Amino acid sequence: MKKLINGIDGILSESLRGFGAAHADLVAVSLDPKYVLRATPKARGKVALVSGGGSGHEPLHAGFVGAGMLDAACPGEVFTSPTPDQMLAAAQAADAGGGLLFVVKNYSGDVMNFEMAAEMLADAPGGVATVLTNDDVAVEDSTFSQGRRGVAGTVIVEKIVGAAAERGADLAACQALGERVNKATGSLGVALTSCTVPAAGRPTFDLGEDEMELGVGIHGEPGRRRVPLMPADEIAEAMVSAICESTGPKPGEPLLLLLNGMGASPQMELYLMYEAARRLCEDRGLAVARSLVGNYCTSLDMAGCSLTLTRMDEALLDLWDAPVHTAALRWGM
Amino acid sequence: MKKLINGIDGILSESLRGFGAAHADLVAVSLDPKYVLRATPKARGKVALVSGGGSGHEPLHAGFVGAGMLDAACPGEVFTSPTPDQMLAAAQAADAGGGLLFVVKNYSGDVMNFEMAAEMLADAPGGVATVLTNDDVAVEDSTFSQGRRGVAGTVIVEKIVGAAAERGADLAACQALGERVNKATGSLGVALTSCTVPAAGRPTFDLGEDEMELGVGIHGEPGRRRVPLMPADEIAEAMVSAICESTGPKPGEPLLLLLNGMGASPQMELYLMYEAARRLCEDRGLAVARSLVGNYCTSLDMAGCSLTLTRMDEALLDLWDAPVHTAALRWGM
Amino acid sequence: MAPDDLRDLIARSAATIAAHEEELTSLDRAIGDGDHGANMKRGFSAVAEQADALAGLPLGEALQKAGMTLIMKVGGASGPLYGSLLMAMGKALPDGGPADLAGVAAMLAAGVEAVKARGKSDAGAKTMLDVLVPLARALQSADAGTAAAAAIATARRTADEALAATRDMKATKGRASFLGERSIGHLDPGARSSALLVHAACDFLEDRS
Amino acid sequence: MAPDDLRDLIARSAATIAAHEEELTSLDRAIGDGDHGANMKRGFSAVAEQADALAGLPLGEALQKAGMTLIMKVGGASGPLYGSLLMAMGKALPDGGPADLAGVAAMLAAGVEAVKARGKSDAGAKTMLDVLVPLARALQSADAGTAAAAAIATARRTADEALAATRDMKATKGRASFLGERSIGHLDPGARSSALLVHAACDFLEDRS
Ligand SMILES: Nc1ncnc2c1ncn2[C@@H]1O[C@H](COP(=O)(O)OP(=O)(O)O)[C@@H](O)[C@H]1O
Ligand SMILES: Nc1ncnc2c1ncn2[C@@H]1O[C@H](COP(=O)(O)OP(=O)(O)O)[C@@H](O)[C@H]1O
Ligand SMILES: [Mg+2]
Ligand SMILES: [Mg+2]
Ligand SMILES: [Mg+2]
Ligand SMILES: [Mg+2]
Repeated sequence: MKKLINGIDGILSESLRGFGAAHADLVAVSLDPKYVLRATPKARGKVALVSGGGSGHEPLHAGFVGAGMLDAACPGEVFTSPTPDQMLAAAQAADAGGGLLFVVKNYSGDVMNFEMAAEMLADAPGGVATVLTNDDVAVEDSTFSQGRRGVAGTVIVEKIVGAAAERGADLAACQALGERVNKATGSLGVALTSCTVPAAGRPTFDLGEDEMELGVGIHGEPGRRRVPLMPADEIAEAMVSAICESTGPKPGEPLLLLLNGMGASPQMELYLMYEAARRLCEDRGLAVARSLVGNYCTSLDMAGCSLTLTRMDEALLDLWDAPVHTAALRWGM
Repeated sequence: MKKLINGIDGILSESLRGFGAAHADLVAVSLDPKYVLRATPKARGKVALVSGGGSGHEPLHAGFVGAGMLDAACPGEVFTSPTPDQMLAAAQAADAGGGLLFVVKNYSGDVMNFEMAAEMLADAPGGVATVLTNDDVAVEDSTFSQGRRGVAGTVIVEKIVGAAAERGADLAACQALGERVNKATGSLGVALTSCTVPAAGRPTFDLGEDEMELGVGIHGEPGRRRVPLMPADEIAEAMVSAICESTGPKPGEPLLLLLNGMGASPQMELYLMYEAARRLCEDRGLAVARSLVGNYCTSLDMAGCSLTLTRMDEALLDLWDAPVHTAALRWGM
Repeated sequence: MAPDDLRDLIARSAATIAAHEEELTSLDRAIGDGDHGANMKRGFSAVAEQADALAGLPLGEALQKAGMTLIMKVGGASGPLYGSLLMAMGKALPDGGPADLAGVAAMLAAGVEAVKARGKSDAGAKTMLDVLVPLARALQSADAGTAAAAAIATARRTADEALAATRDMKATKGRASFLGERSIGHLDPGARSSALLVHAACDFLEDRS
Repeated sequence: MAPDDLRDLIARSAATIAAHEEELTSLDRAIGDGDHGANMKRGFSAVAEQADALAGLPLGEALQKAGMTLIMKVGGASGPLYGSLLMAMGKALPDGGPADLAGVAAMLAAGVEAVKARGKSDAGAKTMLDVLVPLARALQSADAGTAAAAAIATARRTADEALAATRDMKATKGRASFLGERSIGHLDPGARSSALLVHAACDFLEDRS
């Protein structure tokens, strides 16, 4: 394993310290317990958004803390849900009196830890609500099981709900909006190489030189199937069709297209994949109204990418376009 | 070799098409000859900045085309200088009558091709001038040889000169400013893994599981020496000391610190390296006044990073802070 | 429980987790995300560091405090689950500790219910509950007069068999559920860590008696 | 030169480059950036595609046009350099082609000067000039009466020896110069492609005579 680190134990703290120093205008970083807070708190009475999850998916979530998006983020150990004490401290620091909204990716660990934090915060004056994201269409959706994973679509939920909260939407409205966006969103990922968790010291899975994992999770969880390496156009077709089958966008409906890098794939390849996916959407009569290309929800040093499509409408487009100023996403301010 | 591509030949065009579609508000893309142009031309009479180089370093240069930075960029084949016809077409399209400034990384190929383009443009009304960047302190500087390579410091030159051009500085002033910033800038890179050029199909160099290349170039050129894998703090120390030895920043002088990812290193590691470098600068009494952390001048899928330090002053800080709106760098607008 | 005994139990638990960190991680790499070993080690090291403070407490309080430590230090799925297990066991404990086998069984059953509630889960989903539920059932259905040695043997055998049975299950909860059919053929990492802890407790009881 | 002859020369040049693409790339991987094979192949394929058009032109014009094609299609260092070489050779060509060996030598010398000027370089820097300069010198110093076969043999031997000599040189120009001492011990890729082209031209001349 080759990584730019000093030792396994310090990775998260050292990296967070750097993040805080590099973005001191945007965030304040607490190291014990670990959380990242907006440097300038939002106006009193507004809903505060708190998210978090295992580290290794950067810029998710800390890179999205700032005006118009998250108020706080709790980074766990690499690929491990953060703990309730982090969430509690982050929520209390971010609370502006208008209620707290947790944005949680649907993994047992994250769900349970945020649930415990919500229980501990039960008497917060503005209330506590949670939006679970589960946009990964690689996994079968079922109420009898864990259901689908939350992946890159989480970025879209955080952006759109963050904009609504900034505009003063109340807790119930923010929660309902988050659920609506999540439902309108589908993602599918593909890995060309495995990630390597620092503490594990070796790749999470082995892929042959001519293989790829279709439907991979952002922790290197196996996906739908291991298949021979496919050309970019075929990968894009597999992604677009799986997502459309799941979320059923209608011709003419505006789409948000996020082509997300898993961490180690060059930008050239991401834009090439974006182009392939965009063309396939337009071939289906779907209108790509907004686009985002880059590393937004990564899996450490995994090579590969994911495609996310969100069915938008005028109101959602307006919230997407609303000003945002975070380390990883910035426009309009 | 595992890449998200259809075939070797189409990579550049397909990727550029995607880049153009994803950033249609910012750029217009020409595919024959290949260049990327600001969508909204700058005001008449101002200096137009044109850069370019081999592809595979994205977002450099196309990601920096837009208001406040480059007016056009010419992407060559992967790691191969673009050709004079591209530069000619890009320059003619970008020319606003105030002269043309080429920003060229110091590689024989780039230098010669831009030189030929400059010769062909000799009678452009506003004149043509060139700034060569050669910030890589890994290479010995000498007028009897090719001299040093241009690497990530090029981003800083393009940003600062782009701001000055936007404000109306004339061609001679822009050229002098570019040379001043280049001289005030030093960089050193380190590779943990080799990049793989698509057409070559295999890694450019072989590194043992416990080795790294100190002073690597952004094309996978070997560096100062191959050394055993070092902890992050030692890598940072090697970088900071090599750069300071070369550019000699004075205590108290404001520094711009760019911690640049080579392409495949996770953000966690980049922020950790940033933190280590920042601390070492401060230990030396140097003030880190501005910071940039991320993938800005990459080497395809290489794991590793580079550190760039620029000695700033009030005027340079002001130009650095000036509004910029490109695909890869945006603030103030 | 005497302070030294509790210290011993904690040390044995932490030691078995540390000794099997690699194994737990590699099981989790196969059908999860490869951190179960690190997670469990982080949690049980933290509990071990508190051993002196815990040893001074009544067993019920000590269990609750250890559970809270797991919750605050582990994260992931196993943190809240093992934390809830210990906290509920501690709460269910009658003053003065469990009087007999039935008391132990009741305490464990209370813990298992808490895990089910926290995990919105039950046996059959290829999780730690596939060790914990059969274990609690076996202890609860044991005759009142069962000798300690026999009860210990039952606990060990039940845990081993239950762990082995997770191999052929299809996961429907936790991270392994994302694999669907592909989760079949692997032991569940949480079931393995549960079995390890059962063995540690049995070893402790055996050596004490 | 007869149209068929020029077509033949172009085809031989393009074929030898294509056949050695891998080798050129791997030399460039060692002390450069691993694209010399691809660059040369791209350029010479483009020239080969124009073979019919070029064959219809007087040799001087054909050389200039081929040079311009290399400049516009190759990029990198080798594009402008080989492009300048051919353009200058074409310009230096007397009407009706070179009359004798001295004419060929003069034409080559003019090309070499253009490469030096474009590359701000000279022999000794471990580049293609370390083949081109000795070659031009050998042809220029040959007796006026040298037989074609002997001149061809001299050209081949000079190119081979000059290429081999680049191995022990330290690069001071081009990408390999960034390696300093570490550039020693490898053949220069551009010197290798120059030698290949010399051989192609010699084969052509030999078979024609
Ligand atoms: N909902 C659940 N109910 C019961 N046990 C669960 C549940 N989710 C996960 N587990 C258990 O947790 C184990 C994984 O723990 P761990 O790897 O530490 O956490 P994570 O899955 O968050 O990485 C699984 O092997 C399984 O036994
Ligand atoms: N300044 C120069 N003068 C003469 N030849 C040069 C010069 N720079 C590079 N070369 C030649 O070009 C060759 C490399 O060509 P190529 O790999 O196609 O371009 P690049 O170096 O831009 O990738 C070198 O091996 C060397 O022979
Ligand atoms: Mg985990
Ligand atoms: Mg090159
Ligand atoms: Mg796990
Ligand atoms: Mg080369």
